[in-house]
Amino acid sequence: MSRPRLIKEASAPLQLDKELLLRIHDLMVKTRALEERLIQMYKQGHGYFWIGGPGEEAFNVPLGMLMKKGQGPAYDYLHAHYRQSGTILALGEEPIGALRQMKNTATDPYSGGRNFAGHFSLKKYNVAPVSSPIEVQYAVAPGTAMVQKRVGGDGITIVTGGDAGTAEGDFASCLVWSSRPVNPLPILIIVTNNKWGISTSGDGQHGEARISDRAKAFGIQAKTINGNDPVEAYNELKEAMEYVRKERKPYFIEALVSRLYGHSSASGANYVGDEVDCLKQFEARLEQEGFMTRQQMDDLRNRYTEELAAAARQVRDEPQPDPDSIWKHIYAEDK
Amino acid sequence: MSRPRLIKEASAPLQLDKELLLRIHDLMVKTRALEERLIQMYKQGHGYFWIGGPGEEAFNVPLGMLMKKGQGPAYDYLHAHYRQSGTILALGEEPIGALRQMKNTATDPYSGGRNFAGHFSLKKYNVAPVSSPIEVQYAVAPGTAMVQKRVGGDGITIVTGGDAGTAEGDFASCLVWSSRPVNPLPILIIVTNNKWGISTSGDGQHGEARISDRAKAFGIQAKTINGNDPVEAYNELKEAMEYVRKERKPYFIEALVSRLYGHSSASGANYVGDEVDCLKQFEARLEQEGFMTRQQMDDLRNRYTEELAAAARQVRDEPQPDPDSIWKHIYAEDK
Amino acid sequence: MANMAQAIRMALHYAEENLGVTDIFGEDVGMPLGGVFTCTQGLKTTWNTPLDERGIIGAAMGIAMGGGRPVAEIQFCDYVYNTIDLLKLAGNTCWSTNGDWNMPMVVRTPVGSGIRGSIYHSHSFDATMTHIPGWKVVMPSTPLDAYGLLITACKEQNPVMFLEPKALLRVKGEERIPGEPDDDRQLSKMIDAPLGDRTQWKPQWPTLEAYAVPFGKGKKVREGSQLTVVSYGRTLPLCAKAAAALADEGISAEVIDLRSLWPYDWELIKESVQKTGRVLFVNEDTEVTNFGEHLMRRTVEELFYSLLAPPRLLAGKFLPGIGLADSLEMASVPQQGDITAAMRSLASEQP
Amino acid sequence: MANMAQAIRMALHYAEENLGVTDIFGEDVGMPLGGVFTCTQGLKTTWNTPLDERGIIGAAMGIAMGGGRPVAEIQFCDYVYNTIDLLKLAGNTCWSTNGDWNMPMVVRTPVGSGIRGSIYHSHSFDATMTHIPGWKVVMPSTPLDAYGLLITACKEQNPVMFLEPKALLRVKGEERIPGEPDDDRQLSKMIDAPLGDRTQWKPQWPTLEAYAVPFGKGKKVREGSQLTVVSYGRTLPLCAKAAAALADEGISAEVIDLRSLWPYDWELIKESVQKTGRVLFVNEDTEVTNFGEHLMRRTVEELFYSLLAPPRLLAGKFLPGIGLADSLEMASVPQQGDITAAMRSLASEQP
Ligand SMILES: Cc1ncc(C[n+]2csc(CCOP(=O)(O)OP(=O)(O)O)c2C)c(N)n1
Ligand SMILES: Cc1ncc(C[n+]2csc(CCOP(=O)(O)OP(=O)(O)O)c2C)c(N)n1
Ligand SMILES: [Mg+2]
Ligand SMILES: [Mg+2]
Repeated sequence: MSRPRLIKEASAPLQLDKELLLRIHDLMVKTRALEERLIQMYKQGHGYFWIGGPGEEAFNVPLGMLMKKGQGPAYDYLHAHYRQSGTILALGEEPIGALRQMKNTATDPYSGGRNFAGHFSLKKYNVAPVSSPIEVQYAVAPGTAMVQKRVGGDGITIVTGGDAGTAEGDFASCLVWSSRPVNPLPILIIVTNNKWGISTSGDGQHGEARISDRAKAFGIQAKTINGNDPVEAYNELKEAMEYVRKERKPYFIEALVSRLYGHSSASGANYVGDEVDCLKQFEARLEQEGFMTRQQMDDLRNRYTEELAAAARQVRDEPQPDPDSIWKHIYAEDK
Repeated sequence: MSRPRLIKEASAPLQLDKELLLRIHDLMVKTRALEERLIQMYKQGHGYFWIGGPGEEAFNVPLGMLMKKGQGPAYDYLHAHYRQSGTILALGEEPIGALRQMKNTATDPYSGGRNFAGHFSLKKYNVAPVSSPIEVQYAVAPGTAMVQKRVGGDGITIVTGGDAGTAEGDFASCLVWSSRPVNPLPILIIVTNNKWGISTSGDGQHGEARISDRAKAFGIQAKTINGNDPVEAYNELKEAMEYVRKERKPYFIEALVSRLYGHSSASGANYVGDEVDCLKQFEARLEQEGFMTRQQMDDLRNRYTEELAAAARQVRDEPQPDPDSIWKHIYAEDK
Repeated sequence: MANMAQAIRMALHYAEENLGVTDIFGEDVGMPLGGVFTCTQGLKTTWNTPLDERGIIGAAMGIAMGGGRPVAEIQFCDYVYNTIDLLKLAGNTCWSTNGDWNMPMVVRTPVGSGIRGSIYHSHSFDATMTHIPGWKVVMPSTPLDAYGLLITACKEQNPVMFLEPKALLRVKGEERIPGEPDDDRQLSKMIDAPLGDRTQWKPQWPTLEAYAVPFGKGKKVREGSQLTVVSYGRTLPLCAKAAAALADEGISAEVIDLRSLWPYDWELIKESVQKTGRVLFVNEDTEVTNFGEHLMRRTVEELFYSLLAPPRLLAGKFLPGIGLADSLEMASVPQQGDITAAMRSLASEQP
Repeated sequence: MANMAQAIRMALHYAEENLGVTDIFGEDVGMPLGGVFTCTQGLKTTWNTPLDERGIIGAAMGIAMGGGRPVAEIQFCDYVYNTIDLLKLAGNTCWSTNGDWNMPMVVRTPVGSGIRGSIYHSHSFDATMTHIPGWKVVMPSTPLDAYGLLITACKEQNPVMFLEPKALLRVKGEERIPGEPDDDRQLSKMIDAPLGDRTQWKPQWPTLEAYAVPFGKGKKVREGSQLTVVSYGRTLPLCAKAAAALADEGISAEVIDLRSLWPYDWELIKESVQKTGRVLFVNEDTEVTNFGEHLMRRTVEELFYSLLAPPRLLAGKFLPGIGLADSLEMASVPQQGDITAAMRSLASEQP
């Protein structure tokens, strides 16, 4: 697939309030610092495996900011991919939880040391557990949207996943179930397209010109956007979410993003030079428009880096889960 | 989904050679007589279950006539649906085999009394075993097409299935695997759309205006045709197959057909008055154009009906499979 | 008395009215058909899904996560095998999230042989399902148990697999469902959909009463002293019949209906085997890596020194399918004669 | 000596050259990666599939039907569970068509724990797979057996499931693959892809020789007289080590590597158990409806009166997953200490 012609140039003026831009930037920096800390923890032997979202901050942060945060069908559900730390932080979550999961401590708030890094679960914010099996979230997501459709209100369901995963039948199931004439669903279906599935280039595998074309075939409103531009991402997501909230119908977004540290620690987790770095690009624009100075940005980055280093030191000494804890939570009665 | 505007009217002049038209007609009558005999066998207690293709003759007969018949990748593969008796007869198969399968005799050439009616398997003609699980044939079919692409020649793979089944992920898998830019496949993907999945009307379940739109999203040449018109079916299939043979690329046909005796014996297997009967319609045109008289057509029908009644009597006395035969053919060594 | 299909329908009605069930769905589950076995006729929260088992299980999970109470149907368990990953996911979600999320969902599916269903309408699912952690798995053999187990299922906080022995769905019970009218024909008139046009039809539900069969509790169907037979589903009534016949030969067999496969009533089995010293496990799933083998393992591990003869398993033959012809189906899964013979032989086995 | 990943690669190369293998495929199986465990580096018929396990199994079936010889990979067996229906179909096609079609296809997939793979890179697949008729199922524990079994797999006329114990993939063997060079570093230089750019790289294959391990034949890894241990895959070397350690305590254990799970070498087990009267089955799949329970059932049914103590099963705990933390993984599946303790206790068990 060739890249779409992007409507907005990277050098176009920023069309959001300064305050909003700075909040986005702050969260993007925080997310990047978190991911880089996680990678470092892995490299230092403080975790067995890393996977995460450096390169998707420009899209994932606005997504979290725009979510209607809360628990239950009146609020938004997120059936998330494993590169979603930016969204989680934008929801207000403290980054130390992710470090705890990386170090698989008993204190890990998402899985108690059971699951891999990036596998968030926050029932309090309607964030469904991230699943390692690719694409199953697309089969599950219509369910929460059905409940939301029935109970009324403006809560919506959001589902995200990667480009390669769209080859699984569950992606098609999601389109089928979301667009049934008897019951169209309030669901925002998202694919973050980084052009790769581990080592497999998307070019050879996708017959469709755009992944969004597959949604269009179902009569679903669909767009391909530049997910490396936080302003475009914010505006497009806002428009999409408003549509879904009001119309109670599905909407589809394909966001073109980068994979800045390769697939995962299994592929080395080293910075990849030839991909667009959304944070670098955004910072250049912020500087250019005089919203922030290089110094301010460096300070911010350093502050987060230090905070996360401190948090990592703290987590290092926290206990591993008790062996007997394996018997807990097999069933909900054990709660 | 609303019906497409059909380009050719049912009253338009027949555009094929008389000889060809008569061959199509003959096979359509033979197929209908076979299906009606199978239904009767079921109703008389000479079989446990009937499912089959009355109402699809106008499409399935031309399909079988146009197939390149033989064994191995140089010939066409058919990954068939369970309503495909017209295709099987058009390939030259004797109808008595279907009766034997209905009566689950040891002589059943397709499964030795193991499988339901309509579950053909003819390795000699590259007809893959019909599977009860809906839609799995769409996941399998790309495999034979890959072999054909590699060995060269003009053999193609054909896969057929129903409209409701397209909701299974395997339908999407077939589109994905057939249209990969690294290796587009010589495959003709067919959906026979009778607007029903057992008791479930397609109207409420399909967000796509046409099932063929789903193929178009993958850049696959795709058409929706009137499968109740054997002339249109013949011409469209011919064009499609020539394209696939020559271009070694996928092609998609959605054929609108009828379900003349309901879903299966489970729903009663009674003639449904309000569906287009392709055979009636075709006979009216043949008569109108003077290719056949009513008398000739009645004679033909009677001849086949009698032949099949005789065959059913013959089958009735054939032995059931031996209980010990359950151990045969678990593995291919047993052959 | 009600048959099992009617009992299931009544339990679902009860659950819609009293237990907050919000969605009863699956292929052909809603109007006009109400399920290929009539189990969901006339219910108010039914709807028809696309032909997509993965979507059905996924939707059930999502509905459960959204606070609904789903009862999903897989039309035949033969068609559940492309969803095993999702069943595993539903079963591990509570554990994987360290208790953050739970999955209160019920999946119903008909299982087993007995209707000449050929290769793809005869599958059993107990072996595969009992290997998936995090689920509760039940399988009634009477209408009343079906009613009571399904009501318990609809109260559960965890995923429940409700296996319906299809050969027994149309068999009438010997016990009355609490609230069921005295006259069967009256019941049928009230809750069975008419043939033909159903658009105007509405069921008249009897006033059903709460009745819950707890999970993990088996039922002693017959007392006996010389051997124990443990079964469930289609083969259970055959075991009971065999025990009755063998009583005439002077063989005293105790018959246990497990009802709940996971968790199961180990105490009931144990007490019985300690008494009889001989045990036969009967089910119709294929016999390699079969749930009966688990029960047998536990018996051997815990009760070895109480055994007077090796425990035995009578199960389906390890074949790729059940063939359509009568002769094939009969030869593939335990029939009355096989069960009686196995019991007789075990009762008399001497080292 | 070669490790198991290299042995697999060499067997596949041999099979491409000599056995007509036409397609080695799966997610990331082709260039540039050559498989997440390097098993398919440098082979000439590899290609990368879409991320679609159903498509992968389906394509293997289709390629087999078209006369090709496919070797498909599921990247981790944890991701095979949405294809069980297709595996069942591949396994029943020959039977369902009364012998008309057969399915000469191989599926390879890494299984088991041992790399801190957390919930979804630690699954075992032997229980689920041995319940599916029509397949042959093998699982080597040494590089040489991996080589020999894979060569046999590539000659089969039936579907073969080749399970790769991922904890052993990087362990070097103690026996030489026929044709393998003497020096490990030389082998690595010849057939391991370099780090970084691989576009110009070509492997230099050693001249490999035919070597086939027949299906259905186990291997006595250690002779012993007091108890029998039957295992396969990751736990096999642990059993062997335990037996060696226990020999110092005066306990003589016989260790059998099953290698072939279906069909399996009953004669070897039987002969051994008749000698020792005590048997421990060890595997790491979850323990309910587990293949070890099948082996135990057969032992009890056929050898009950030869047993000096109840047969035992040591398997994975019945948990929804294997947790990431060390403490969790160690507590969930059999470790060295668990195996030694189980053997010791069985050896000394008295009624
Ligand atoms: C069902 C399944 N198959 C295979 C894998 C192994 N796997 C993990 S990530 C991945 C690639 C995913 O690519 P994509 O969907 O594009 O997401 P990305 O990682 O690029 O964000 C694969 C094959 C898996 N986790 N689940
Ligand atoms: C995987 C699977 N799910 C469910 C069924 C039960 N079933 C048999 S036919 C059918 C409807 C099929 O409808 P469609 O695909 O439109 O084909 P048609 O019968 O109309 O030709 C269903 C649900 C099945 N055979 N396989
Ligand atoms: Mg990607
Ligand atoms: Mg249809």
